[in-house]
Amino acid sequence: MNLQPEPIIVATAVFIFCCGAAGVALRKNPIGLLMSVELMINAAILVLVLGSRVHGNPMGQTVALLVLVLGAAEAVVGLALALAVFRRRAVVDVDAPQEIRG
Amino acid sequence: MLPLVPVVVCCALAALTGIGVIALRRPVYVAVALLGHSLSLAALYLAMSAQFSAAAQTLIYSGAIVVLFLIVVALLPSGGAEQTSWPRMAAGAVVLVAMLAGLATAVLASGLAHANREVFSVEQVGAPLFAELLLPFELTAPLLLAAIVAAIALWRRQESRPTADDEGARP
Amino acid sequence: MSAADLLLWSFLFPLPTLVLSALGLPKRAGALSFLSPLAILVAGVAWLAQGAGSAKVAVPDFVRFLPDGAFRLTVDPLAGVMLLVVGFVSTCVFVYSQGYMAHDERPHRFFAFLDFFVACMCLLVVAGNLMVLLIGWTGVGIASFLLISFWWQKDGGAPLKAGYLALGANAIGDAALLVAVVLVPSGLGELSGLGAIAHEAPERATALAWCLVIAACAKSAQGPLWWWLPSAMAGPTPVSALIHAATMVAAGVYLLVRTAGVIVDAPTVAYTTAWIGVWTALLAGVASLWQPNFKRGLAYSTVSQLGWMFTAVAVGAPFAALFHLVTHAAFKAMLFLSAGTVIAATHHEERIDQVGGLAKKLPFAFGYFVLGTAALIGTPIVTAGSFSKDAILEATLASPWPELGWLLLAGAFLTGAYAGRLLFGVFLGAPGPATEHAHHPGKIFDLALLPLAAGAIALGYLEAGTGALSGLLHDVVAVGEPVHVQPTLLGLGAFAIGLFGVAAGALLARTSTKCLPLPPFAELWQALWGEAQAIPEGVAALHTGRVSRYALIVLLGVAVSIGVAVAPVAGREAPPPVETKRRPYVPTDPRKKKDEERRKKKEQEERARRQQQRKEQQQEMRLDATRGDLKPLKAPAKPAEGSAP
Amino acid sequence: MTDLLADLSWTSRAELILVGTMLALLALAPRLEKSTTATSLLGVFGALGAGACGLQVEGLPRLGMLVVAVGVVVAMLLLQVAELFDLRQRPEAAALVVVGGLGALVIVASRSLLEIAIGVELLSLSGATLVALGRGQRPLEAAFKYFLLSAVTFAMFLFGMALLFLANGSFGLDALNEVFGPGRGVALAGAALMVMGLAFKLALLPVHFGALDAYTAGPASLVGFVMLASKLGAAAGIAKIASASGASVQQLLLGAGLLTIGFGVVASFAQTELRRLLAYSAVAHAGFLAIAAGSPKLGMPTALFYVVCYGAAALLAFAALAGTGSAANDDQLPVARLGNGLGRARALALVLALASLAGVPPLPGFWAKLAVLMTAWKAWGPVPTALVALGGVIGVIYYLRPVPDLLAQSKQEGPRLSLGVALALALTAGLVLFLAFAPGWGYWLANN
Repeated sequence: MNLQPEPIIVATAVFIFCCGAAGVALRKNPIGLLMSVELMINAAILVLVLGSRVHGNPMGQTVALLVLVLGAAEAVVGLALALAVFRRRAVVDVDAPQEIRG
Repeated sequence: MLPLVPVVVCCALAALTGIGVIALRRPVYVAVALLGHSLSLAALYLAMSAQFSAAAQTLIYSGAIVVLFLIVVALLPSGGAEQTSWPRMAAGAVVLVAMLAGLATAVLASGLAHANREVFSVEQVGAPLFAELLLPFELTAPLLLAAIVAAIALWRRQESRPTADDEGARP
Repeated sequence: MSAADLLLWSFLFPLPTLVLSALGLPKRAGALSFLSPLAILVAGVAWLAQGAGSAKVAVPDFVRFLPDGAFRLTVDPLAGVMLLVVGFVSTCVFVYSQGYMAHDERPHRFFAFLDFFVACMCLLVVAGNLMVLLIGWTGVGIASFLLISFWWQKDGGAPLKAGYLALGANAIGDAALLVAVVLVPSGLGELSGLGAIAHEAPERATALAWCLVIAACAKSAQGPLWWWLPSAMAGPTPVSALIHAATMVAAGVYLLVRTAGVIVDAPTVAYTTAWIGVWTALLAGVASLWQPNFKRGLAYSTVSQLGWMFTAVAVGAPFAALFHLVTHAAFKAMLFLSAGTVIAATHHEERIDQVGGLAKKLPFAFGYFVLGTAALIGTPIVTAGSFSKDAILEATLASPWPELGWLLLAGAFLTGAYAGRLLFGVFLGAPGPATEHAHHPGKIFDLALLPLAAGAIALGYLEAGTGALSGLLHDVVAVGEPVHVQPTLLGLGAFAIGLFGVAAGALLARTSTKCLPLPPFAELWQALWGEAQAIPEGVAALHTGRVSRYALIVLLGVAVSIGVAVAPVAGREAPPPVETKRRPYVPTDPRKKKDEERRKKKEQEERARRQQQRKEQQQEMRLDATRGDLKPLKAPAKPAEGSAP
Repeated sequence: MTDLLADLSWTSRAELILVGTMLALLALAPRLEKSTTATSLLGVFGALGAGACGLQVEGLPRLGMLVVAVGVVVAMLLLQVAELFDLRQRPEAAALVVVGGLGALVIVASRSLLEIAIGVELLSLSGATLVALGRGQRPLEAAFKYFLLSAVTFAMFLFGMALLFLANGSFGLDALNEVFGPGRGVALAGAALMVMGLAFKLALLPVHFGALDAYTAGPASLVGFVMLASKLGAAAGIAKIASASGASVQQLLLGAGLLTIGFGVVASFAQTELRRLLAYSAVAHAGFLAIAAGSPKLGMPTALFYVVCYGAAALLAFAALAGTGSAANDDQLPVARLGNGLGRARALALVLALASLAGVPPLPGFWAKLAVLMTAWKAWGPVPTALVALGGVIGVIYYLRPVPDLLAQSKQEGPRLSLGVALALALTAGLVLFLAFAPGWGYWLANN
């Protein structure tokens, strides 16, 4: 079997993305949940860098940089919201606030 | 051709630390796992001779975002290890399997193009920022500003009347 | 400006009184409101006097995404006759409502709604294409909802529920009509030209016919969509008379008469519609016998009579249907309004076992009710109902499906039975508990019905003997056999059957309870309905408030959608990796790019201009050739053609 | 400098004006805290500037800019009665409104996937924060859930974008067409991921939950704008991606749209609070939008036309509700006994808005549904069209449920209308009526 590096990287990226998705489903702590989202974004960046290499196009790396910035911005607001919601709660569980339903 | 061995090693590391991010119980450990994950990705980028991305990943991710997470971990009363229930674990497993199935089908049904090895200098990577990506690049400025404003506004909302309207919070 | 042009805009006539009523302006509510239907009536009469001409108006490009997006209004003899009916009945009902709503808390709103209804009804009638028709169509449905649930807090919200039922049935009809709008291919937008669709787009003709029939069934409470009309009786009685007996429910028949060409061209649809009409006529007649509430009994009677009209249209006698629509509007409104007089006299008592023997206290109402009953069973010569009913019977018996006609004859017995039961149960026989303190509610209750009574007698002669109506309509509607004044054997037979029915109904009214026990399936239906109401709550309960649950659903949903998107290529062999050619990446300066775009654009324009020139040249040459110019084609012609590609 | 300006497209100028407005609002925030009027005026001027730029362009961005301008103006007018936790945060709220408008505009005018991504991020930042600034704990909870789910779906969008880049090496929307051949599973998966990521902003099933919370619990004066901006951006983005993708993505949108319509319609029947009713029916409307945007032909103009018609009515509904709730239970307006204390203008405005949302002809909601039906007929044939038609008209029942009540109580005195609310009501009601009697014009605007 002829192992090639590119498919391995794609597989890794897909796996990381799915790990992030699973983390979103199983995490209770809002911070852990946001970190899982970061995993998903990391997978996207990895694919971008790989695409840049595969296509011989530096734009992939450039966009990867911008995506990093997007991820950072999202983390900032997500953490601020998590802090605002959970700072006065004894239980830090994303399911704790459930006043809005039905 | 890419060097196979470093790529495989870095990929394995990234995947392992990724599992760590979702599997570890203590928030601090999770942050450390995320740090490791980010660093192994940076190493992978180096192996792929994408030096600029490696540097950016290290600086922005490991340097800034993970630290931010650590600070918030310290701020929140997380109460030690996270108690994950079995239904949630099952939910995570189901999502993992479903997503993997969907994406694997997609990947298996497509072939990858690949070009010759090429190393991009920082100049080459930066050039699109002033050409095709000029508009998105400039739009990141208001985006970051908006993020800052949002964070500050949320904080101010919190601070302005600390005792009022606490009906949803538990003591 | 001729009267026909005036009638085009008849839907605007009620607007002034609507605004006045909405503002609560004439101190006595509705004191002026009757003027707007009266104006429609007067305009209609003037239109008749001027020779019943046609008029059209179209605002092009009103809706651009429709093939025929024009706002079309048309007044032709059919619309004119319908407007006359609407104006006539509404005027009487408006006057009557003055008395009926005198003690209400919010009479102004009532009259505003009623004006809104008349406006929508007129728009429905003068609509020139399906789209405009749909505006009026939905409008009358909403007016009907507002008026049914006018006393929405009464009886624990029962009128509001009745309003929802009506809205639900209407919604199904509206959906069908919406699909019909989409189905009509371009160029056939005009309502009167819809019959041509069978030739232009035969593959859509049947679907269109189905849509029209479903819409008409919903509006006229036919077939499986009958359920809302009886419960609509929760509204004030004038509303029942105007909307749920004379005009709005007849809109379905009007639509079918208008588009009879489409229906008749689709034999399956026509056959099904005819059966729907007959069965509705029969079953509603039976159901009426069970009603403990005499208004609901009348409502079932309306459903049954509309079934007669449906049958007539489906067997290819739209004129008979229209004729029955006209006469039925007069006598059924009269029946309802005299029932309303009873209700007003007995302080809102609608149960048949609570009243009885009211003939002495309410002689006028009794007289009107007798006349209405006579018209309903088709008393020859005296009442209008006999002529129109006989016309339907004759047409059905002469159709390819005469068995329908025999069933209708059986229906005549049921008609007599329910009409007789109501007549004997309410006005004759032993007085009920509510009869004692019943008092005559006022003169206006008697006078407002006079024109309707005159109509119930005289409207038949519009056609019978004179042939005036068919003379008016022969361009628009397929007119069948002429109607004679002399009663035919068939008519006399039907009348005799009806009389037997009345006798049976009288017997039924003498039974101790005055109504039969409700069949058990009503309870089953209610139980099912209660179960159905749990479904929305169950669906809404998906919103649990737990964000992890949401995330799980989101992630699984996305996984499934990836699967759906990838499915077409799943399992295929991956193509071998492609070796891309190394293209050195050159960043493009946006400004340079813009220059390049400009240059390209310029080039393109240049090319287009050159082509245009070439075309013109060729055209000129061709013109030369067609003129019979014998000169040989100019030399550059051929190279130009050759170089074009 | 002048050269630079001359070279700038009108879209970019509008974006610049919005950014400038945001900067001005933030820079002057300490002073503006005391004068709501000045804040509103500044925002209104910025929006009008962007709208004026919009008149100069041809094509899609024009309609987008006009919609954004109207939305921002209405939000600014309602700022006076905004139910903010801390009333001194009005300048920040105004700035975030402008950011949301910018996001929608960026998506509408975008030519590459990255621009769509940035627009989506701008939208979710501003939307979540605007919801969070509301009074009480419920808005905060709603904003948290909204943002969490939005982050997840945004990560999906980014991954999808990366997959597409991996498949064809370009971020351009024009180049998207080339990669959707057989065997291009990665590209298809990427397109599906991106569409679902955007669908969150549209409130499409199964990614509708966050929007449901936000529309229910956010401050009424701002939620109308959040809803309009996100639906505009998402519909434009989805239409762009779907029209460039193959049939399978379009069928995915059709299926999701039909499911969403069914879900929204059924669940709306269970709602007894007006805000929840509006939120659930917003989900049903998302289904129509998805079907419009996913149609191979005419997808974009139909979707935009729908957004315009729906947005006008939704803005009107939320403008009528703005500032009416008490501090604790903003969204506890039961459908029955609803008119209490609304006053005549608000009650009548609500009736108009509900009727339009229900699709009562000739109000704009009806024209929008008709346009979707026409498009669905051309693209998908009879069965989906019939289902869409049925789903479209059943809504009449739950939308008109509160109407008798509203009409009955429209006589009662309500709280006095402030100037801003009166202007906002007049503007949006005028827009609804204009679209009712000139639907052709609105469609022309969406189509050219």
